[in-house]
Amino acid sequence: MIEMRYEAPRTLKAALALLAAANGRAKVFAGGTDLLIQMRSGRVEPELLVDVKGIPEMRSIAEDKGGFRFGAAVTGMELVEHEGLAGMWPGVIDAVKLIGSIQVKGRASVGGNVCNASPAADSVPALVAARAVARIIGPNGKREVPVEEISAGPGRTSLGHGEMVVSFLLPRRPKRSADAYLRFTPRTEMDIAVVGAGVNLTLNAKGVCTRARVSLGAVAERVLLVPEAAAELIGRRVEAQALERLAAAASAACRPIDDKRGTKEFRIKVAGVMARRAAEIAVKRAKGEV
Amino acid sequence: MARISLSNNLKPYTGGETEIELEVGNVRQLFRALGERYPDLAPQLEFELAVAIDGVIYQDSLLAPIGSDSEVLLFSKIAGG
Amino acid sequence: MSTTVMYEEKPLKVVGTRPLRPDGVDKVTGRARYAADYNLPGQLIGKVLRSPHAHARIKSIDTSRAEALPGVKAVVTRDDFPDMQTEYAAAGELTINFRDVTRNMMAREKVLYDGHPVAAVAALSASIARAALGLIKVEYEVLPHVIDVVEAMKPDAPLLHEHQFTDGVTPKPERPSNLAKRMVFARGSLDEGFKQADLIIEREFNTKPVHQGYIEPQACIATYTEDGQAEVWTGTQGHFVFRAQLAKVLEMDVSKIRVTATELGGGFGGKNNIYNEPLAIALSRKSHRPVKMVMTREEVFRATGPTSGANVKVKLGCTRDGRITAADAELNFQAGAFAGSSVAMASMCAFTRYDLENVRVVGHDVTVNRPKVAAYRAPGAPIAVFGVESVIDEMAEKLGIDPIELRLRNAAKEGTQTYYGPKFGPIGFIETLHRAKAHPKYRAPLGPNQGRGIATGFWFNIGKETSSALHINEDGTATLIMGTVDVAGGSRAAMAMMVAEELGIAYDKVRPVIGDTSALGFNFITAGSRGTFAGGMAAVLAARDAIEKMRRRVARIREVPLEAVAWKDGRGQPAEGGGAQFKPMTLQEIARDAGKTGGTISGHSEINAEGAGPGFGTHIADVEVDRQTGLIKIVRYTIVQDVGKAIHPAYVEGQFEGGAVQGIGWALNEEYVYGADGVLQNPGFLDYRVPVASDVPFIDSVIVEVPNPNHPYGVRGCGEVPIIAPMAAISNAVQNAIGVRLREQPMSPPRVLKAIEAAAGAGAQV
Amino acid sequence: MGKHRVMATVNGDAVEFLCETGQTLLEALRDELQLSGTKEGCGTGDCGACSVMLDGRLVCSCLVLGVEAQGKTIHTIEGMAKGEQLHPLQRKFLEHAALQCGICTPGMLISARALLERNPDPTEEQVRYGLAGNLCRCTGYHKIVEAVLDAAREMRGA
Repeated sequence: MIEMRYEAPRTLKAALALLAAANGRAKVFAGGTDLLIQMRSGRVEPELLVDVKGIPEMRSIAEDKGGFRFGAAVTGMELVEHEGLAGMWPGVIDAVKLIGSIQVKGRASVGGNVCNASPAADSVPALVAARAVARIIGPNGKREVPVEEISAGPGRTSLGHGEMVVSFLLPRRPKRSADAYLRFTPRTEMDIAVVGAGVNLTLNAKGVCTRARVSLGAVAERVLLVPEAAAELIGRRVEAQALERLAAAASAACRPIDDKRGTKEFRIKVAGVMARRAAEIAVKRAKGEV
Repeated sequence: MARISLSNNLKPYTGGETEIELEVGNVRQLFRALGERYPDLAPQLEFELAVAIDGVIYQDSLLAPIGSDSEVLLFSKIAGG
Repeated sequence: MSTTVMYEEKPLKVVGTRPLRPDGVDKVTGRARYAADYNLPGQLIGKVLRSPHAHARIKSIDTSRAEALPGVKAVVTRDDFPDMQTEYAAAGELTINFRDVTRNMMAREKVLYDGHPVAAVAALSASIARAALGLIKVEYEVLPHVIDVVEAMKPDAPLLHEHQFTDGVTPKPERPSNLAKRMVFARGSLDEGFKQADLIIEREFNTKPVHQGYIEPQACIATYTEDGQAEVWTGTQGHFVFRAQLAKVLEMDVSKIRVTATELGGGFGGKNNIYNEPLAIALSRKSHRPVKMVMTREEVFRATGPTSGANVKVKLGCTRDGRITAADAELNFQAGAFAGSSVAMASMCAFTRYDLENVRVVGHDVTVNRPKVAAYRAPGAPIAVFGVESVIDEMAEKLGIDPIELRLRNAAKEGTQTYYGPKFGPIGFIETLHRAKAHPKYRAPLGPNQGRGIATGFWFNIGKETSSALHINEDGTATLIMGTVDVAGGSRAAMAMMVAEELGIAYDKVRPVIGDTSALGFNFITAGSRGTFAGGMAAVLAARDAIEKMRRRVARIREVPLEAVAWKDGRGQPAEGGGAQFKPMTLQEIARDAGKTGGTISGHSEINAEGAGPGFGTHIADVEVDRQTGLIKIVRYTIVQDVGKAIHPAYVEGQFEGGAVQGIGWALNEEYVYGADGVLQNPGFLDYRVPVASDVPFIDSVIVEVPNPNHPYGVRGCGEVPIIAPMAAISNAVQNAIGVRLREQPMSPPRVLKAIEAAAGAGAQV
Repeated sequence: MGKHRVMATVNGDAVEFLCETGQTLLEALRDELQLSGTKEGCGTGDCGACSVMLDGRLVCSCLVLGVEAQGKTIHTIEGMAKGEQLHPLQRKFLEHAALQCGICTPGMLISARALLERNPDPTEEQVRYGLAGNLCRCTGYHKIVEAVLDAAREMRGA
């Protein structure tokens, strides 16, 4: 048996050095709510755990360019409790609230949720709809990547060897903008999304939608950004007809599988329902009605 | 002679008989007599069958007395989780 | 001696009140000791290697590399256990066959399900034991498998047991099959009954296996010493039955095995069977050290429990005015890898709530490549009742009769002849129906997409072997030694309350303790809702035995005839008309001097309790259905149940509430999901969805008390009935809400949405 | 490399234990510190039986490594009562019959206390969602929710 090592670096530089030296046999360890389960079941057997929770850049939430930047290892509960973030990006917070129980959110990070690359990860559709950008560092320096480009399929990311996500930027937004995330699960809590939908939109003074992004989770091998669905909202009032078309476009974009959590047909249908309901919430928020 | 009824589900083990008369003094004697008469039923008697003697149910009472004019019913034992 | 003790109505001081449970403080402070909390000096950790295949022949097992791993102290396989011949014994729900028990705890010729144990290792640490499992080489010849009960009954289905010939059919079959047993329960003439019917409805239902879902995984610790003695601490519903089974499969004397039932973290029927215990003893015997084994949650799902999945066909006929004239059902139950499901009991209670002339129930017990089923709270009844109560609801709807009224027109009562055997004594079914009908929740207004459903349940309840001892301590307190495990419901409190009532002392002066197997004579498992009924009867008789001894002592001390001494209010005092006057002696006084007046006083009882009282319940479920996603929300839930007598009403309510929510989970989302490879896909609490707190509403409980004449306080037993009706009540409520009948369990959103669309497509009113 | 030596504060006491990297905080509490009041129901964070407070945060101790406890403050069920004085939640759980088998009870109490610290006056729905990470198979949650609401009332002095 090879003994697993544990390191808790205090700086990004030290963390990168550890990752580089481990030659791909290290795992970045933040909340651990997925990683520990994978280790327990023997699905992953890292030789080194690099605990990044002691690195300040990865644990802070701060205003940045009129938006918010938060560290990849910030816990779900810290995000949920941050008033500024919840005020500006309520849909992202909707999604973070759904990452497991309060206990799990006490540990789980958005960085982990994104890098675990599950198509059903709750925070990802909301981040994608929000145009969130991940800051990645690695042996070759720093790069900024839209969140939708991180997953490369179930359990796989586009990160290179020795790279890791440091933080996410949620950009500043125009007036009358709001987002929402909804998911469908059989239970009210403690469940994995059978379908998730994120909607982020901006209305003009007349209530016409000027900008929109729609994303879907758990309906393909990774989270989908669905511009066809957003197109049904842009230039229109977000009312019955537009919502119907949004729902149809969302359903049409799905390419799900049958699995233990849901059938193909069910996911396709409910994706439309969730997208429509999320859009309704986003509109109410944008109008300041909730 | 006590009148013995066997519930319908026991038919496959008794060649279809469900009503007989036997001279027995208690449940153990009843089981012995039934086991001799119906060899296919024998393996079930002690563990799978309950008796009702004059309306009182006994699940595990080999010594419960059976009177000469008793009405006795045999049926499947019950339990639970 | 079989025992019944008649009910007497009398003024009560303790029974019927709500004192705190004696195990409570330990449980809220973390002190309570469950099996996994026990440790012994020098202990090893045991782990089990399990089959990755649903069905395979074991060609060879090579443990040499595992044995060579440093830190590994013992490895056991099938070769370490004697083979057993067919021999039956009673164990909880079902009769078990030791030939199967020994094969289920450790595979012999074949593995029969994903998770079937193949070898076990004891090592210095869990991580070494796990590593050793990976070094055991098992060569399998993978065989075709069968998971579904209907598939398994087909003549060309993959065969699990080459020596299994269907029991209960004539002539005896010539070929082996997966149909282990066929049974027919019948009364009257179905042909006649259907001839009299104005309305006949025939429907088919399918259910998936569900797990008992106790939160504490199975755990045990065992030590075997060089003189051939074994001691075991384990989480069990019946330590005496475990001892008996261990003695059999290990070919040991019963006297050489001592089993302690630790605090139990839930069972619900699932902890009636030995799994790791014989392996732990065998590993200890081989390693000469204590061995502790704790299952993972994944092991619990793959290899213990669950209950049967089933295919159920129901056909009912009734007259225009709602009188049922004929009732026919076929129940096809998965037994799992070995014969012996709860289909017999399900057959016997399918229609038993009703007074029927013409009935037939055909039951089939079918082996499939899944874990051997275990009892689960009223084993089998919820499955049969789902079908029957759905069809009765459909009848009420078609006839335009109120669903409770229809049931009242057919309800069983005292004197009703059951189709499985006896006539009913005094029962409270009709009372539950009346109380439900009068309940405000039966008339509460319903919103859009909301509906209300009714269903009823019946369970036999049982008595059986029970022993108890009551020690009168020198300070006038009493210690009650019980042999029936308190499976969580609070039976320790209930026993102490009955004993306090008998002795005439305060509840907190009686300390109830579960004795180990050396402390008492044999006790059957706590199952069949027998804990408070049979355990209570034994405790009361032990108290009466102690009282009798105290009366004798008073008579000798006061030098009066025994008849002159009466026991009242905790003291021996002059009997009315007893002819002698003397200074009464309190229990404390008797106890203080007992040593010097003839020795300490203890009461005993060793009985086989007969006379269990059947229990009936009526449930009202209100649901709301999201038509676009198929999600069912439980809005309100009410249980009305006859318990005979609630010794501790709060703990009776606890049984109602817990049973109802288990039933709600069963109805809505719980199921075993297998892949095409026969491997279980959801062996964890994330994807096996038991209800969480936010999934359910408060449960309204109405306790009905129609005393059981065969218990000193009128107890019937109450734990199992509450789980029977929810599936049917919820399905009936969905029909009432949106006009769609669900006949597949679980009623999970994908199934519900599909049913809604199918109904819309068929032009039904949606 | 051998085992990690970890120093932490548990229920107010400075403690020290050794653990392998792969060992969880739950295993460290139960096997190294003999604090077996914290229970394992699933090992995957899905049942909440192992709930503890870690530096003021409610967590599943089965999803925390023992080595991470270095320098941290942990509160478990064993520290909930103050001497003879049960915490109001513990008392209300007893009075309301809010426990049966008791295996979920320690985690449930830890979660309930965390809930009331965040929200001293929760609605029924907030209690239900606040405890959704803690499975109970015996009680149907009815009496647990009642007990938490009643304890909240008492703790507010209402």
